[in-house]
Amino acid sequence: MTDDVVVAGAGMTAWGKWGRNFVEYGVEAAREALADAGVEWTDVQYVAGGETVRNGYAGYVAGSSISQALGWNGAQVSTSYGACASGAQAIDVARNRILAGRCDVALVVGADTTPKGFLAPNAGDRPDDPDWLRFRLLGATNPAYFALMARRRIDVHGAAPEDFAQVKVKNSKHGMANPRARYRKEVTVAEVLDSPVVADPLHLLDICATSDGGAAVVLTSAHKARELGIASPVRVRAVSTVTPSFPNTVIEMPNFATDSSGVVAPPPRTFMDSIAHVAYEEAGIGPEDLSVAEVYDLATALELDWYEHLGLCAVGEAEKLLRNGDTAIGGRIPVNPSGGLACFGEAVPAQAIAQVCEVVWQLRGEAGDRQVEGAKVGITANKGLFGHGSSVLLST
Amino acid sequence: MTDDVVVAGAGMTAWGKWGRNFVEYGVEAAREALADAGVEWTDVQYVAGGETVRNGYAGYVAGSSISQALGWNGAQVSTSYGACASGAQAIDVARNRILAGRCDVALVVGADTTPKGFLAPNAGDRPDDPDWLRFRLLGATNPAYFALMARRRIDVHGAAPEDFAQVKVKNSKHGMANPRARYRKEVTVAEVLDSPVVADPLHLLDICATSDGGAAVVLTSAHKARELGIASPVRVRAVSTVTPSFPNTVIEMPNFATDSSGVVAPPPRTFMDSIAHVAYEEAGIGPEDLSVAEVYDLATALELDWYEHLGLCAVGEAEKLLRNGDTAIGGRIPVNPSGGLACFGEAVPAQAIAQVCEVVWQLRGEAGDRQVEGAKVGITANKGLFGHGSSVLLST
Amino acid sequence: MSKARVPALGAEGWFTEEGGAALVGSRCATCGTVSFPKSTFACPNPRCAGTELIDARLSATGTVWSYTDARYQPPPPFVPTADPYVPFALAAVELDGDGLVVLGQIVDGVTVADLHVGRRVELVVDTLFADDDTEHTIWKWRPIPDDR
Amino acid sequence: MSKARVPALGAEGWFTEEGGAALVGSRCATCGTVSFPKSTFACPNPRCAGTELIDARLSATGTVWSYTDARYQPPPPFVPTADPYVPFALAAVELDGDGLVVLGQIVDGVTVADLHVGRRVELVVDTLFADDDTEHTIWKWRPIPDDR
Ligand SMILES: [Zn+2]
Ligand SMILES: [Zn+2]
Repeated sequence: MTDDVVVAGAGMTAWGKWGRNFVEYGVEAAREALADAGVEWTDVQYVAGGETVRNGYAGYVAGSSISQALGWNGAQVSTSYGACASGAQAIDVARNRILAGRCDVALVVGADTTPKGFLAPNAGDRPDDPDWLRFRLLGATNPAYFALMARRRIDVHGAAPEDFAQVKVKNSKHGMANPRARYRKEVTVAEVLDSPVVADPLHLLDICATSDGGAAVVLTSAHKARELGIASPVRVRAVSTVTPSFPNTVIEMPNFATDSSGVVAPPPRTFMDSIAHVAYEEAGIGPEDLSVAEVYDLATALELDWYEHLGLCAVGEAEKLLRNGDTAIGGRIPVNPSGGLACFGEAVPAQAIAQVCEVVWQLRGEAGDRQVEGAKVGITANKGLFGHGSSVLLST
Repeated sequence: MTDDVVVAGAGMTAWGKWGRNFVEYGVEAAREALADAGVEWTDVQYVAGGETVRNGYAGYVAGSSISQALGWNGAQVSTSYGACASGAQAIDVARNRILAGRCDVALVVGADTTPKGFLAPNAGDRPDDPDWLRFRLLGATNPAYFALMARRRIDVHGAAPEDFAQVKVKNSKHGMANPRARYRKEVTVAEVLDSPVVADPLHLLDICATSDGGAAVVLTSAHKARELGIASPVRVRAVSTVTPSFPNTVIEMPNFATDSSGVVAPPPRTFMDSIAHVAYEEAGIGPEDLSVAEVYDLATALELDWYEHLGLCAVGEAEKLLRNGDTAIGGRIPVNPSGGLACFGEAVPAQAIAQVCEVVWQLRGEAGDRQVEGAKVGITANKGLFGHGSSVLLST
Repeated sequence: MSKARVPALGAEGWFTEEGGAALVGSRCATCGTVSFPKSTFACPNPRCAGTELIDARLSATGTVWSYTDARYQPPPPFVPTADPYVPFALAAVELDGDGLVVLGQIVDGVTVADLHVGRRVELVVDTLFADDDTEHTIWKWRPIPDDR
Repeated sequence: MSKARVPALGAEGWFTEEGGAALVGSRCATCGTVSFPKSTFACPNPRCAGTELIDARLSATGTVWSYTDARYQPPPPFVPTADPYVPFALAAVELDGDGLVVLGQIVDGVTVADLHVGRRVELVVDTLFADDDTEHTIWKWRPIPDDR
């Protein structure tokens, strides 16, 4: 193993809904990250792309498509897919390559153009495909799965729809200070509760939109960063792309059922708990060391789940943490200072990279009016379909 | 960097056209590779999947889908896509993780179920997608692109359709000794030339079919292989997943045009030449050291191109090499002792892994009646859409 | 003329009406692990190499683990049954004794207001949608009266 | 009534008939690199950060780099123009002076037997397929008589 891998540069488009080709967002983000690192594109030895499955063949090979648009430079390439974890997989792949000593400058990039409305499967009858089947046989959209978790918080932990709305209120406040956010407007609890219910108990304003956007980071060896004159780069301390352990007893999108715990007892840690745990173990860092977290608020209630899965509080205590203001900027452990998905909307293969960009800016002290004072350690966490979760742990 | 990465186990289904779920082929291949390595599935720390874009969402996340079918074991995961290079990308990703010291047992697996006839884009109008456009605007199928290269060999290098047919004759002979091959039947030059022309100058029997199949390898650190009691495992000496350098002056599927060399002169080495070159450079091994090669004979004529791109002979000399019998088993440098795509048909995300399986069996001396005597060094090479090429170099 | 009743495309063999409505999962002959939908070629228990998977009738009753509804019409391949669209409820139900949670629509006329985590429900086979000559059937959950 | 003639879906702005048939690519204002189809937001030269890309009329003549034909009807989204299907030829053509090779169908009536590497061809705008009220047009290559 060589020395540390660091984030030498970060870049990100503004998130929105413009319908441009996804490659364009990828190029814009990549160029910003390269400029930030002070690296020429022609000096990049490896490109790790996050795939988009909604943009034809070019999306399947996003690493290559974006490389071609930047101008073929003879780099080696990969494209990774893991639903919402795609960007973190790409970071992991590039980081390993640097740690292996097989390159010292890598570009990680993801970008998406998303349709309006619910994310839905591609056309055609595909009764072999669980993602097709859940729409056909159940009418179970993504928000339906989010809502099942939200309802558990209410019936089991005593949460109230007002708590969920408060997550949106907090994140919309954060996002007002983020020039890249798509929605930059203060939202009130009443506005959330007055918005139409999409999937009980979740309102339209509880659920994130789908957006267009691109994000990129330039990863280098610590040695290379010194050569580039980067004095104290943000270090990648751990990446987790862990899968569940059998039996996974919490229902996963797009499944019809959980595993059965009838024969094998559930593992000591749930899948969601294991995502950050694996990152903590790799880095020798614990939740008590965190300054800031970016987590996947696909729905407001899921942000509360993450507080517990990250170990920021005990199970059932998330609402208390939120009500105390602990997770707002200025609080004990600010969550989603970027404004989160609430203010961005989701651009699948870019989102996990965008989370890392935000943590990098926070740890560098470059987050402007949304700066978490003295941030030293930050974590990202996300979760997608089919047992994909990921987490990236960064520190100064 | 830790010590070498080795192939501790290899597994592969028989290739065919059964229409089973792709996951099933992946599980079968994985279990064979694990048994071959003497590794329990629950001891696998990392799964690198090769993606299939033709099997719904489960195919996009093949690493995860196959892990789930084997039973969630809490491994970390990735899924890679790079058209025909997908399997090699997955090998590269897993190898780097081991070299980085982040795991010592990884499973690499790819599997596909393919439709009948020409590979074609998914349904729906997608005028932004070059792969959609080439069908709509040109009617340019995959064989059309293969045929452009074949025609060059005839008009520029003096090849004859009989030479292409001889590639099929050679590979069909090789494949007769391969129990996993789909087609195990001797083919004559006359049969090839009498088969209908699909894309002039290529006949139906010049072009590979699409197949169902799965392939897997277990990669470990050399240290771990010793622990497992594997005395002299095959070593992975290099993996190349290189992209072109601008300007790429040979037309790539599915493009409409090449880059222009009007302003920037072409690079010293063509893209196709660079694929193996990068692997040779990494390993410090040259074409003169090779005992065996598995190359992508999507069409017979393309195997001849590969002889030159791998440096087995000078440009324009491939037909001579073939006519001399140098590339048949028993010759100087046998190519496609497995029978190649001619006998297997293509199962996209499995194919590059299957090539590695064959080289492993050859280097172990386990290839039975198709054994290349004394094989010590082997290379694989393949090429897919959008500037994806890959090569894996292995040695005893 | 009454319409043919067939399981909806993709759900063939997933449930039965013989001997009362029930889901049909699989049970591994080696380790006994149950799954739904059926595992068809490999046991989902990672420590079991079993490949003999036997059809297994699952418990037709259970307890609501969580629930929600679909206030807006889901996108295709969902097939709407009424125009304008009528919302339906969904529940994830912990089956009695099988150690797993199964998602399903709730029968018509029952809304989230009638549900709570812990509510007892039973399985029925019902119409998912109909076309000219066929009723496409699916399993649904129905609250058990007097067993809240 | 004559049908409207419009470029086929996806090929809008890819070619012109004004001043004679020609492909329209892009030229980078910074380094002069030409591309086809147009680069719209980034120059394909990796050492150039140019983003100003100007429409550029490409040479309408060139030399066959290679060629083939499609003896079987390609799958959708290809739209056949005759039933039964009639094969067509394809050529990759090195444009005069632009340093790039462009693929295109060969006009009807010309087969691979009429072609060879090095054959001189010129660009025409022709019908790709037609529907009730529209001819969908595309560029094609046509051998230049007396210039073999
Ligand atoms: Zn079992
Ligand atoms: Zn330029």
